[in-house]
Amino acid sequence: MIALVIFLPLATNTMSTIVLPVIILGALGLVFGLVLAFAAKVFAVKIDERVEQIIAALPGANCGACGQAGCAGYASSIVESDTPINLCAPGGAAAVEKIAKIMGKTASAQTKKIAQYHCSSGGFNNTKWKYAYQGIESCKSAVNIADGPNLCSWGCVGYNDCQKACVFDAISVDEQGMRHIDAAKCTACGACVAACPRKLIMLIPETKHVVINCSSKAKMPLAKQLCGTEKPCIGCGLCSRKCPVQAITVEGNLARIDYAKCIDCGLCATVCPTKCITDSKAGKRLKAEIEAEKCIGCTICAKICPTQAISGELKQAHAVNKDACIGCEQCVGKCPKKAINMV
Amino acid sequence: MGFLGQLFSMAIAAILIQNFVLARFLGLCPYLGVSKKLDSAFGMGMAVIFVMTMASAFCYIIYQYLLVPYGLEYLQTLAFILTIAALVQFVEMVIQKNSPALYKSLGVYLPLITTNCAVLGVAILNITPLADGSRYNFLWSVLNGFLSGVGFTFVLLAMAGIRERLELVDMPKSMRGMPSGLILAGIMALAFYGFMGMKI
Amino acid sequence: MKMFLQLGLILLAFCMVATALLAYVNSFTKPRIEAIKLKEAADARNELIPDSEFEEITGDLSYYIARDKTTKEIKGYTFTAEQIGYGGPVKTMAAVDKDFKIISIKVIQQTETPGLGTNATLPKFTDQFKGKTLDQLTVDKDGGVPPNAIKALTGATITTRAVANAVKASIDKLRASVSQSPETAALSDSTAALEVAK
Amino acid sequence: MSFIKELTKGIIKENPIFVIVLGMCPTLATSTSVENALGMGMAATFVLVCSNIFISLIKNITPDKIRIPVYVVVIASFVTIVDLSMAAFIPDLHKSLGLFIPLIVVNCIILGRAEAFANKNNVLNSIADGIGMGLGFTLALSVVATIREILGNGTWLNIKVLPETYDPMLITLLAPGAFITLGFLMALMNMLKEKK
Repeated sequence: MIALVIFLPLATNTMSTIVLPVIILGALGLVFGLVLAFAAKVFAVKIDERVEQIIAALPGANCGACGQAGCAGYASSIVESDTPINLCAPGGAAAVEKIAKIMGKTASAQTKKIAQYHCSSGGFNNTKWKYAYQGIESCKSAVNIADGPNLCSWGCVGYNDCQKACVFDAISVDEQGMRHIDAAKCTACGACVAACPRKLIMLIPETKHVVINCSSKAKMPLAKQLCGTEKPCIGCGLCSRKCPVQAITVEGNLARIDYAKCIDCGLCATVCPTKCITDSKAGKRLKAEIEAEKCIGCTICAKICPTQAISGELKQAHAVNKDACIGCEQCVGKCPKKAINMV
Repeated sequence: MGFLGQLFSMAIAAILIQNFVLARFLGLCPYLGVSKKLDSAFGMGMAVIFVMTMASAFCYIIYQYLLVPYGLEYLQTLAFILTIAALVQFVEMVIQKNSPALYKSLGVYLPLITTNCAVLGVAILNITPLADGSRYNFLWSVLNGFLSGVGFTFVLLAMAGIRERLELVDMPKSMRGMPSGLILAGIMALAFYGFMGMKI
Repeated sequence: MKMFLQLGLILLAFCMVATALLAYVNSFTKPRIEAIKLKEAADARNELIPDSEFEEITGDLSYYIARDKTTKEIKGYTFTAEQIGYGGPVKTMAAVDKDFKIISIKVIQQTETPGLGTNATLPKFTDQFKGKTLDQLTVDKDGGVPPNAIKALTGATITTRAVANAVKASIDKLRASVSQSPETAALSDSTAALEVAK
Repeated sequence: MSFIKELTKGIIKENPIFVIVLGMCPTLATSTSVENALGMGMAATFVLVCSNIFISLIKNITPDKIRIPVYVVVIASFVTIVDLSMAAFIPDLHKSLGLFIPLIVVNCIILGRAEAFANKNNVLNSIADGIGMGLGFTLALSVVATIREILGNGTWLNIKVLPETYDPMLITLLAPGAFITLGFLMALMNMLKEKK
């Protein structure tokens, strides 16, 4: 309308050439607007607000560099299917930061995770080879030839696809050809998890220090023959039986820890016959100490201690053998008198 | 030439000889962008076919019955792109509500299509006079839209199939991704030059 | 309901403002663009047959009769031929003499492949049309033998065909409409137009 | 401060062609000669700046549901106005550029920047972004065109630079050459970036 008022005096002689198109296109716009409004109302769908926040954080170029169809597609796949958040090339570090913040809001209840290898093999000296592979230097292609060049068809082939995938420079390779993850740099983006064709990398909560360093499903004698470091999981089930919280299950000759249940006591690592389970906190945990004056000698702690580190007669003050204590803190919670402290 | 014969010659022309991507230089952004994975490429292709067909129909009607009678051909770009944008948005909303499964596989590609020049290209092409001065009628416009979409999907899928393999190839780091994709596109375009000037 | 109206009206307002602006711009640019086009066409005609005055004949094929400025004698005819080439329509302006022999041609509008099809605008290509008769307007790739044919541009046979065949078809039409009214030249323009219209 | 930053980022750091990979269609179609590249670049820059200004002005009054239709209308209008006015007032320039102007409507950079930048920023920054992106686009286009024109035609800006004896590589002027040239240029950009 305003347009008409402004332009009418300017073009009185060409009135019809202006009014007509304005009416036609205006009507077109009105119809489209109404149809879209109608559609918006009738076909309204609730969208996870994080998706919209992420869309706003992305550059909106719809370039498809992330492999998804456009920014909206990427945003919803981040929220719904744990797609790595660092795939946006145009957005760069700034976008990653923003998305991390958005996703972090809801993830803050959970602890930070870091990537962990589930294989102890993989270096030049730590692998038993089946044949000499001379192809494209990529794990993805190496595993396709006769089930991989290493004897263990579950283990690391050592062509560092994970390192190539990591954009945060968190994975380094030492002179032995072994990969190490720098926990401080790891953002748990999952790029390496997706890159490993043998699925050896898993994201583990930062607060847990116990890892089963094997993914082999081979049976006992064979597993050890295949493994480059001779530290395979042989599926004996000892760890599973010892675990105070039943966090370990053995399936197909392979033990796996359910980190939701794991209390990070490190007991499994002490019993593993092949030393396949590593505990990076071993020896660094606090030891239990019983306050003699509070102890009533109920023996509950002695019964619960997985390593029989607590001794004492009934109704007598108990004592902890500090060498045997692994610091699992099992006794602490069970003591009715709260007489046990970790020091 | 009967209906089927005409249809066949149009199909060959739209898919091979005058392929939108490799011969007309249209729709390159999605062609290069959404060709990393075969399944995304398939979804994108289907969305493009759908929108191209719909856009051909709508734009033809608008051109023939709203613009031509009043001599407003100079507004064609404006009217067409408005129609396409509204259409895409509408379709997106409908699918999102009525078929979440379809939306998951198709819907995310739709906003990308608004900026796909191939859609506007086919709408304008449909109203451009042919060699003998005649124009497509409604039916042939829609068919042309559909077949051009098929042509787009065809090369998109071919490209995605090759690029998936290309990912595994050992090549200098700076060539990875877009550069190798572009060179691949060049080689494909070269191959499509073989169809040029073909007469049916 | 409020949202309905809001969306509809906002889009309506944008479309209206945009169209009004466009229509306004169009209303005063259109005559200028047309004038420029006419002038360009006139310039091109003068280039093909210099020192002439032109008279427009509309009909199945619109053409111009070129008369010598002083003697008023018919020097030839000019017309615009158009056919789809490789990248779109190729417009060629051609001038023929009284015997329908080509005086010269000029490709005035094309969107052909740079480096190949665009070579059709170069004199190297257009000069070979000079003096050709209707029968000689066959592209060598289609069976013609130079010098009695048009030598196709390297890598741009389709463009060559578009130019040659368009000119050929137009000369055919021109001959028909001129011979239909053999006295055209002598008659006044209104009668001529009438004749052609028939 | 931020004005300068927005202005310069489009030229190298966020170059629309080499980094964001947008607007491929006009890039490949009009980079056959430097003259065309400059023309397309300038026309696109003009429309980009105009639409950025306008969209950053109206960003608050456009409801989300009809955002894209409104933006394309704005862009298409500017393009048509530029086209018509150039044809009427500077016909000579229009003759050499006219062909590319309608192509700008479908240049994804314009809608891309409208959506990604002008939609979220104020007018001043949007102008800077428009100019920067436009210049980056023009620059990238000219680089591609320089290679293609020299190799494919032996000329640069219509000036003969290679001797007559050079047999032009026509392929670089055709579609495949466009893809391959751009591919190698992008690889070069990546290489330089890695070195840094």
